[in-house]
Amino acid sequence: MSETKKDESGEEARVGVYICHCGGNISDHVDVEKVAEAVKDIPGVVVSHTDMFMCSDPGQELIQEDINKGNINRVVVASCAPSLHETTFRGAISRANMNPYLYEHANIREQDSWVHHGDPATAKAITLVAAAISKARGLKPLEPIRVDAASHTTVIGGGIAGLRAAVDLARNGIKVALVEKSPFLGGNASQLDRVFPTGEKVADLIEYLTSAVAKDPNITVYTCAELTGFEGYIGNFKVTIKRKAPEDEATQLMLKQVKGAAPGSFHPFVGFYPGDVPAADEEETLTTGVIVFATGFELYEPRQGEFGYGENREVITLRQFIRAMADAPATTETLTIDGRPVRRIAMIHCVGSRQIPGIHEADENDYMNEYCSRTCCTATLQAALEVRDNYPGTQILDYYRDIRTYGHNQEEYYSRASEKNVLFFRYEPEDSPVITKTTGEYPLKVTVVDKLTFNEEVEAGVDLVVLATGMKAKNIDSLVEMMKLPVGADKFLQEVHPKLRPVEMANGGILLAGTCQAPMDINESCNAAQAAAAKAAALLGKGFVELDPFVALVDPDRCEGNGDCIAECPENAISMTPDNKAEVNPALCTGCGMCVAVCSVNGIDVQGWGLKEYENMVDAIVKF
Amino acid sequence: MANDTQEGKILILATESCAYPGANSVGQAHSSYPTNTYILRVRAPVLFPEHFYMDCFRKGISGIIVMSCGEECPYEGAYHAFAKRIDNVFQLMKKEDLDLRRLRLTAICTVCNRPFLKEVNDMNNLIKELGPPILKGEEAATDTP
Amino acid sequence: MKVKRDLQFDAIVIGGGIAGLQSALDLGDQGYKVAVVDKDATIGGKMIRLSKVFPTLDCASCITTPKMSSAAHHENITLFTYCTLGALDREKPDQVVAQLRQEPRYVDPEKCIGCRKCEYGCPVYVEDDEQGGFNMRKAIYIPFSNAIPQLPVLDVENCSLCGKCAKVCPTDAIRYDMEPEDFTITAKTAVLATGFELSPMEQKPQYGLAKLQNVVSSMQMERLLAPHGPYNRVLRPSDGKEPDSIAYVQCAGSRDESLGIPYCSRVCCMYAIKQAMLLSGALPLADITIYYMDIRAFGKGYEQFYQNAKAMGIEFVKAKVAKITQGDNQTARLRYEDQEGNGGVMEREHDLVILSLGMVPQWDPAGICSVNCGQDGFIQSILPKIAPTVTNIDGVYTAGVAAGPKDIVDTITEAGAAAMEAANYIKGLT
Amino acid sequence: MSEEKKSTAPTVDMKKLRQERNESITGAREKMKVQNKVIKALKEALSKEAKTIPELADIMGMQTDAVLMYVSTLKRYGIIGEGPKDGDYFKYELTE
Repeated sequence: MSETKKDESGEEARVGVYICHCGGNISDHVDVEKVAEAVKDIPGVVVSHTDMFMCSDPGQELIQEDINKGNINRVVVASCAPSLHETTFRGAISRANMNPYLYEHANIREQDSWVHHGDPATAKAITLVAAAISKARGLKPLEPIRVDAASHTTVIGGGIAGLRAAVDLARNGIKVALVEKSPFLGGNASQLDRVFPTGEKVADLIEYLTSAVAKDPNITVYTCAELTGFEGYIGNFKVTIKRKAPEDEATQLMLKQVKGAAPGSFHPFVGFYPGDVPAADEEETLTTGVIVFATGFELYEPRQGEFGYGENREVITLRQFIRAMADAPATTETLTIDGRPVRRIAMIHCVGSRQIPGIHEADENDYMNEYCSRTCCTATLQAALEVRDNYPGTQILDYYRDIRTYGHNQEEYYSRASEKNVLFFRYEPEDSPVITKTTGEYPLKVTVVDKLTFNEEVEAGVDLVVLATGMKAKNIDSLVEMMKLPVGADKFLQEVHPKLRPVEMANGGILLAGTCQAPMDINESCNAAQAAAAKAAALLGKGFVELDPFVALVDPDRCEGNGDCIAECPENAISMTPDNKAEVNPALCTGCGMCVAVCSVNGIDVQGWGLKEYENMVDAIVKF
Repeated sequence: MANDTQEGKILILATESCAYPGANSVGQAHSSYPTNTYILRVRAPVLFPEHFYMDCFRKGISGIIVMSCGEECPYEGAYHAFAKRIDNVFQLMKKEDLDLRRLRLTAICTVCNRPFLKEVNDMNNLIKELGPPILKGEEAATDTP
Repeated sequence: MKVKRDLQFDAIVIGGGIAGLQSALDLGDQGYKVAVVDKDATIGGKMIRLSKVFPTLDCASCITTPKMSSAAHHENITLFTYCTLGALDREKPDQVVAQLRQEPRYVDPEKCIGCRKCEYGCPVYVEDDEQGGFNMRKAIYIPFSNAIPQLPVLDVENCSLCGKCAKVCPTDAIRYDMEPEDFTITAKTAVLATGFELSPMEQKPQYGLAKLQNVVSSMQMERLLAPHGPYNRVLRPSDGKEPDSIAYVQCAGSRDESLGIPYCSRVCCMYAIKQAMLLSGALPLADITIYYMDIRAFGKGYEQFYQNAKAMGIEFVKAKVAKITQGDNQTARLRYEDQEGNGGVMEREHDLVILSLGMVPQWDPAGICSVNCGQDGFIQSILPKIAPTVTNIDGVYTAGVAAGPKDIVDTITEAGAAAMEAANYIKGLT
Repeated sequence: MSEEKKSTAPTVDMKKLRQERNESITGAREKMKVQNKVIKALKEALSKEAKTIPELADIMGMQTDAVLMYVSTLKRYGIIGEGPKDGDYFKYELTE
């Protein structure tokens, strides 16, 4: 393809400018016609158009027509943020057989029409477009850098999402290193019993995946393992996996539970035990093409005293309750836990979720979980129904803010709970239920202002309080730091865009699967994992990956060979040629530009982001 | 257009991975801020040599805000090198009798709407108070407002 | 009689909405040849018809058009629009066969350049469903400005055969005698991404949709808010008044046993909040009230979006609306049971009332395809937790709302999952 | 251009088509007749000055919603434009 592209570098720049109305998003505040008129006489500009939607097919065709007619050899589109459509327009240009890098984007929506109004907004648009034109005029055609890609992925996390991704990638013929911190596979799901809305045993789901993992020679499982080293780039990451015997108490305890069991078996509330715990530390470095994050979530731990938690042994989390129910004697009139009859249970929703600044207490880092954890409503009702179905003598009081049984076949849990006489109380966060010790018939008392009965204060004695705790982003700070990953305000890993690229992180070749991104249930985690696997398969299927060519390039005519850039480069991407000129290895160069600033003769520059272009843009900003 | 230059222009160098999307996030929230702000998308501000900043002032830019990713900079060692460079620029500014507050270094993340607004408003108030930049020995060359 | 064409692909995707497009792109990017079939004259599905999308408030067009455009230009993807599916089933392990009919557009796709001269020339006006029925299009028309392909359709039911369009067409593309054309597509695997329709409200006459002028559906409201909307602003459809008071009735056609739709449609809370936010931007003085049962803001960033809406002054009233009748001065009168505050039955008048309609399956496979559906009519997965896109037919997958109500984010992700299953099915054949 | 055009157009038996589609053609013609009358009246009503929907409905003796339907349609095809706001309503005017 590349040889058919016209090389315009020798030609005089002829810039086509295209200004988008964005269906009023821009044109309601910026007089786009005036902008088109104002920039059309800037030297180098040969056409200046506006269109309702530049990103639409007719909009793109407008550019392509001008290219095909030979009118233009540089393109400037003024529209929304470049993160949305820069690649769209580069693609359009490319399809018209012009080099896609002879393109500059002016952001006149997010950074103009949405923040300014009236004439000043129009004036600013003119300046921004003028600056883009001045940069475009100096652009040179670039070719993407093609690097070999290893047909290998590293999946971090052996929970449901990690297992799902590993199985799909392996079936696709891609080798997988499945790296799990604990000695077990199955992750958080292992702590469940039955899953909504199918009522399947979670053990069956995990074993479905682990048996596929065990069978597939493409998958290597590393339990008790962590990623300790990371370098490289998409297609060619080098990761170091360190295996080490687990030391923490909780894991020791779990290992004790599986002691003597055959390897390759599932243990309720522990996980699937592949059966290999390293005696001594082991370390291995792998070349891997893509990394899939499936590090999962952490359950919110209520604060000491939050709804009486930690102060009363009768206050437990939903997870603890599910565990206790599994151990409880079946077929009794009343549920018995720890030998005590449980006549009445209060279930409280939104513990550690939907926290509101000013009402809830922030943690020591001034952080709170403002989001909904998505799964707890249905899980709570599922547990409530299980109690009502099996222990008719045990009453359930349910304290909620909104019941969010949103998922397929989940609404049924809500309607059945009402039929089964689960009593609902609706609370506002500022009037959350209060748990107090009593000496009466019941050990605890729940007091709440019930929104459903005209804000009446309702008191009830209970034997047990179950807190539906939410999901928290897991602390994976060391990985985030090592791999420089984007994290959202909610502390979960951040995708590029929830709709355009939902399972990709901004770091090329690093993908997202499951609850490391946001709260999800098992079905949603599996979907995300499979979507990530599809992306990985597309990236690695060709055997090579094309990278943006925005790397440093030496101008040998200017280079004086003093080596300043070599000393400065943090990636060791620059070396000296025998004839004493600096030379850049484009696969290693990250395009940071540290070398550019230290070169006294301007003999090295970042392609597409050159210093000279910035100077031209400043000139335009000053002038217009 | 022309009357805009009267109030002075602010150049913002915003990093591609943090501050630039941060500025977009301000846009998505439709929070307004002074119009005389021009944001250039940069991969890392470490690219710019000392003279770039001085040239900007010389050309008539009244204030520069470098909005970086701070410690979260995706490029190894770049933030440190950049901080050192800015120190050098401050030295040069001192020599030219330029108010050091005209150059501001700050970390803005992708969701830092409020800090972004505060930075641009502060700088705007400052350059209003200071007027256009006049470099030593160049007084004559500058237009009187 | 034309020779029946039989086309070969690796995968066939039924439905060119956002789910189908994402599946097609994820398969095409892996090197598989994909056919995308849509019954509509354009791809883009429901999403391209929306105004803006929650929780980012990106314009729907800005997110959908790039995917539409990259599918249209993809070297491995072929689009078949305005095609109805007569039959689809697996015949051999490596053969899914789809019987298709290309409906006539009465326009030669090879010649048409999409200039819309025919549309401007046509003398007949027809109520435009694409604009919520609030204004009229012509009898020959391109569905909407960013339709793909940019080809007009002649609405033969409303054509007077006056010949105007043929006369003004610069490329002689009008074919008044075009006939439907049957063809088959054989593929190794298929993805069913057939999407949804809005809940039917005929069975709920007490809500007055289509009877009371100022009671509109949420999709009609999307059009009123969209950049190319029927009025280019929000007006009361009865008389063009700028509304002062707007109300949303949640769970209209969801969580309603009386309609046979007991499930939650997942998106209505969020789209109502989104529309309310857009409205309060467009009409800063208007009062906006949302009557709801539970607010289900469960996705990433959704709860914060809801809290923002509350902070903006949008009023949330927990109530079940029983009845909507004609009020004074062309208002709609809501009768509802207040579930909070003082309780009891209350009445309030609003200039404009939006019914937040739910989702029902758009496609009934009965007699066309042996894929299993649940009681709710959505396509059923045989492994709903662990492989949600796998259906009862080998190598046939489902994605998006075809498999149950879903928002756009979850739809796009599921479409990727279906593509993975489909790709691995093909891999497994060799 | 037009010469060339005729030569490439395949011959269509319009007479036969008209017979086959008689019903829909008659319907469309009826519709057109009514539409043309309304559009004419609407243009006339707007010929002197801009008017709101209720004002137009008054003059034309039509329901306000039907008038709005026509006004917004003609606005779509560039024949009518939106004028200034008058109370809660916008005024509409002819563009030519």
